[in-house]
Amino acid sequence: MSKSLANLTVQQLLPLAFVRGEAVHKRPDDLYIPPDALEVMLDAFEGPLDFLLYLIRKHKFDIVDLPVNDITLQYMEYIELMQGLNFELAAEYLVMAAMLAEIKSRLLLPRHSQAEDDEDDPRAELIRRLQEYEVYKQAATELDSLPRDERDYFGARARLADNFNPLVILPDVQLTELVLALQSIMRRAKDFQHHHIKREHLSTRERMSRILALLQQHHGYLAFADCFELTEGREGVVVSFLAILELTKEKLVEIIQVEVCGQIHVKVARDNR
Amino acid sequence: MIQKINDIQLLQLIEAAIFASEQPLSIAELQATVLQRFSVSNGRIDVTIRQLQQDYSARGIQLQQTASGYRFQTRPELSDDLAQLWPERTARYSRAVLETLALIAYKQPLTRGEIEAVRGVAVGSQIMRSLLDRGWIKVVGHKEVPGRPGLYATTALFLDYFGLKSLSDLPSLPEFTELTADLLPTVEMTGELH
Amino acid sequence: MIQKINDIQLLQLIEAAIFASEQPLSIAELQATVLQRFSVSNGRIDVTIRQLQQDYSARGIQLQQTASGYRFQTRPELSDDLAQLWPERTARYSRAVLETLALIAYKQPLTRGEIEAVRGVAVGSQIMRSLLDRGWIKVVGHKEVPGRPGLYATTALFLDYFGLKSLSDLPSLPEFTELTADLLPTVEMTGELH
Repeated sequence: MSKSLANLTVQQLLPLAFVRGEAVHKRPDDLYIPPDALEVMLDAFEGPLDFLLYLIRKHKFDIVDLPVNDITLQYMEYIELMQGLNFELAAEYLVMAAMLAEIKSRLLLPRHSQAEDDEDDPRAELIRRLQEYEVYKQAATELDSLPRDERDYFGARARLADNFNPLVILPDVQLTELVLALQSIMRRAKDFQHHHIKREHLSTRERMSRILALLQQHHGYLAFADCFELTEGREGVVVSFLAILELTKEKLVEIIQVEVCGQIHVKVARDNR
Repeated sequence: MIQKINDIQLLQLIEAAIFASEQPLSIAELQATVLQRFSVSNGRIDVTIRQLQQDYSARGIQLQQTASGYRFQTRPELSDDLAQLWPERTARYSRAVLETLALIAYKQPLTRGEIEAVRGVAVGSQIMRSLLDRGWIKVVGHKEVPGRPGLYATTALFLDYFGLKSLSDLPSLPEFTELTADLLPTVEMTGELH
Repeated sequence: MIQKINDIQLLQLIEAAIFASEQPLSIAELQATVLQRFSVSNGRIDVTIRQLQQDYSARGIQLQQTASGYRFQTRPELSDDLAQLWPERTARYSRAVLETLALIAYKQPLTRGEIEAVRGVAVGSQIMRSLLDRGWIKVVGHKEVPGRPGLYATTALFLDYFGLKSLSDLPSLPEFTELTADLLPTVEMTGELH
């Protein structure tokens, strides 16, 4: 399991945190919450909106009518209680208290003119926020209850068979890369004093390889005539002949004739140095 | 080059591929990998997958379709007993994580500031970090406001994990539609409430 | 506390546990984890596992017994096709490999020592190895000098890969085309190198 998962998960809830969930609603309807429970309770809230929602639900206030007076009084009461406990109040809770006080003060102001009818109820924004928060709080609960990997089911995997070999994709090479590589060698080779450039038919080099491979197939010994493929015509015969000469010159093969006018053989060169 | 494959071989190959793959496999992925040297129509793969689903319908594991493809997973009824295989593993998430995730899932794309505005509380960096690390959310862009905050959205991995084929499979938010409708009369009612 | 479990449930639970576990599961581990709240004899587990082995005998995966327990694994015949799921791309060839290949192509047959003489640097065994493994070069003989070094040449596979009918189809080097259209340059070794 990844480290990040550990960050995401929470410890089992402490028994005191019964204020979350249904336990909260079963409590007597009086306002009093024991101070030691309050601290645990605050931990259980996801912020002042959550806390406010709790107060509203607890007292069965209609959120649409939002009795700001009652709620403000109660909210302030808790805040004082928390301060009395040296509870470090999050700024958000104090902002909420200030907002409630502000709404209350605006509601207390007498209304003068018809024009003010169009003005938003100061409670409207708070109600909107509370309702929106409650929607997503509920959505989070539903998300949590969805059947989920690693809790409600587990991935079913099978190993690969013992004879499994990974597919290795070998690098692609373009013909132009070969030419460029050779060009770069040639440029460098010019700098070598003891090399000189010579021209040669490439087909001769290829035929040299072919004759050597043919000799290898025949244990290094082949009749001279068998080195030629007559179907290739005159040009092919010439290329083969040049290749044999070049192989001889490079001391890679020997040409043997045991008796005059006898059979000529081509043989892979041995210790001729 | 293109070869034929009979129905039994096709079923075995698709079955083995889904079991061997770490991630769910889509039909397109099957075509591009294990089936690439065979000529198999998508319709024939569909039939094969339905056959597999039927073969496993009464077994301890099932073939499920998720957002990114098909995967085998254990029967939900067995989860309590199977959890004994990993006594140290916990699959609980904090409310802060779940609320943040729910907001991103339903309101995406949105910024951390927008999440905080709804929740009425700061969203810790470690919450965003761990959701990002888990691969459940990602930054899909930046909002053109000062600071250019990242816009978060959920990933296919999130859908896979919660067994959803798409975001539309998320439970609907019934109260939300009521809410916007209710708000107007509420605002209009203010006169009587004074 | 100890509960009964029927044969179907037992089979499903053992099946799901082996599939879900990262490691092979032994009968003792099954007893200690998923079966801990049930009263099941080892003999009954044995029977269940034999049943599972039979159930999977003709499928794309099989139930195998390993030293540390039971696990499901893919059918060996499917390995080649499954390999397509995780292709491993190797790094591009280095300049040294390309130069070596170019020299063998244009100057074959030649020895490693001759390649080194032209390139002016040592040619590592792994360079020759990678070209031999790729099937692009082969040893066509041995040069009769001390140590009898192998003579390298390109293969038919090399020609196929580059779409050439014969080596004479290799492009001529632009800077030497003015010398002759059809002839290609060759670097000849000095006497000391032979």
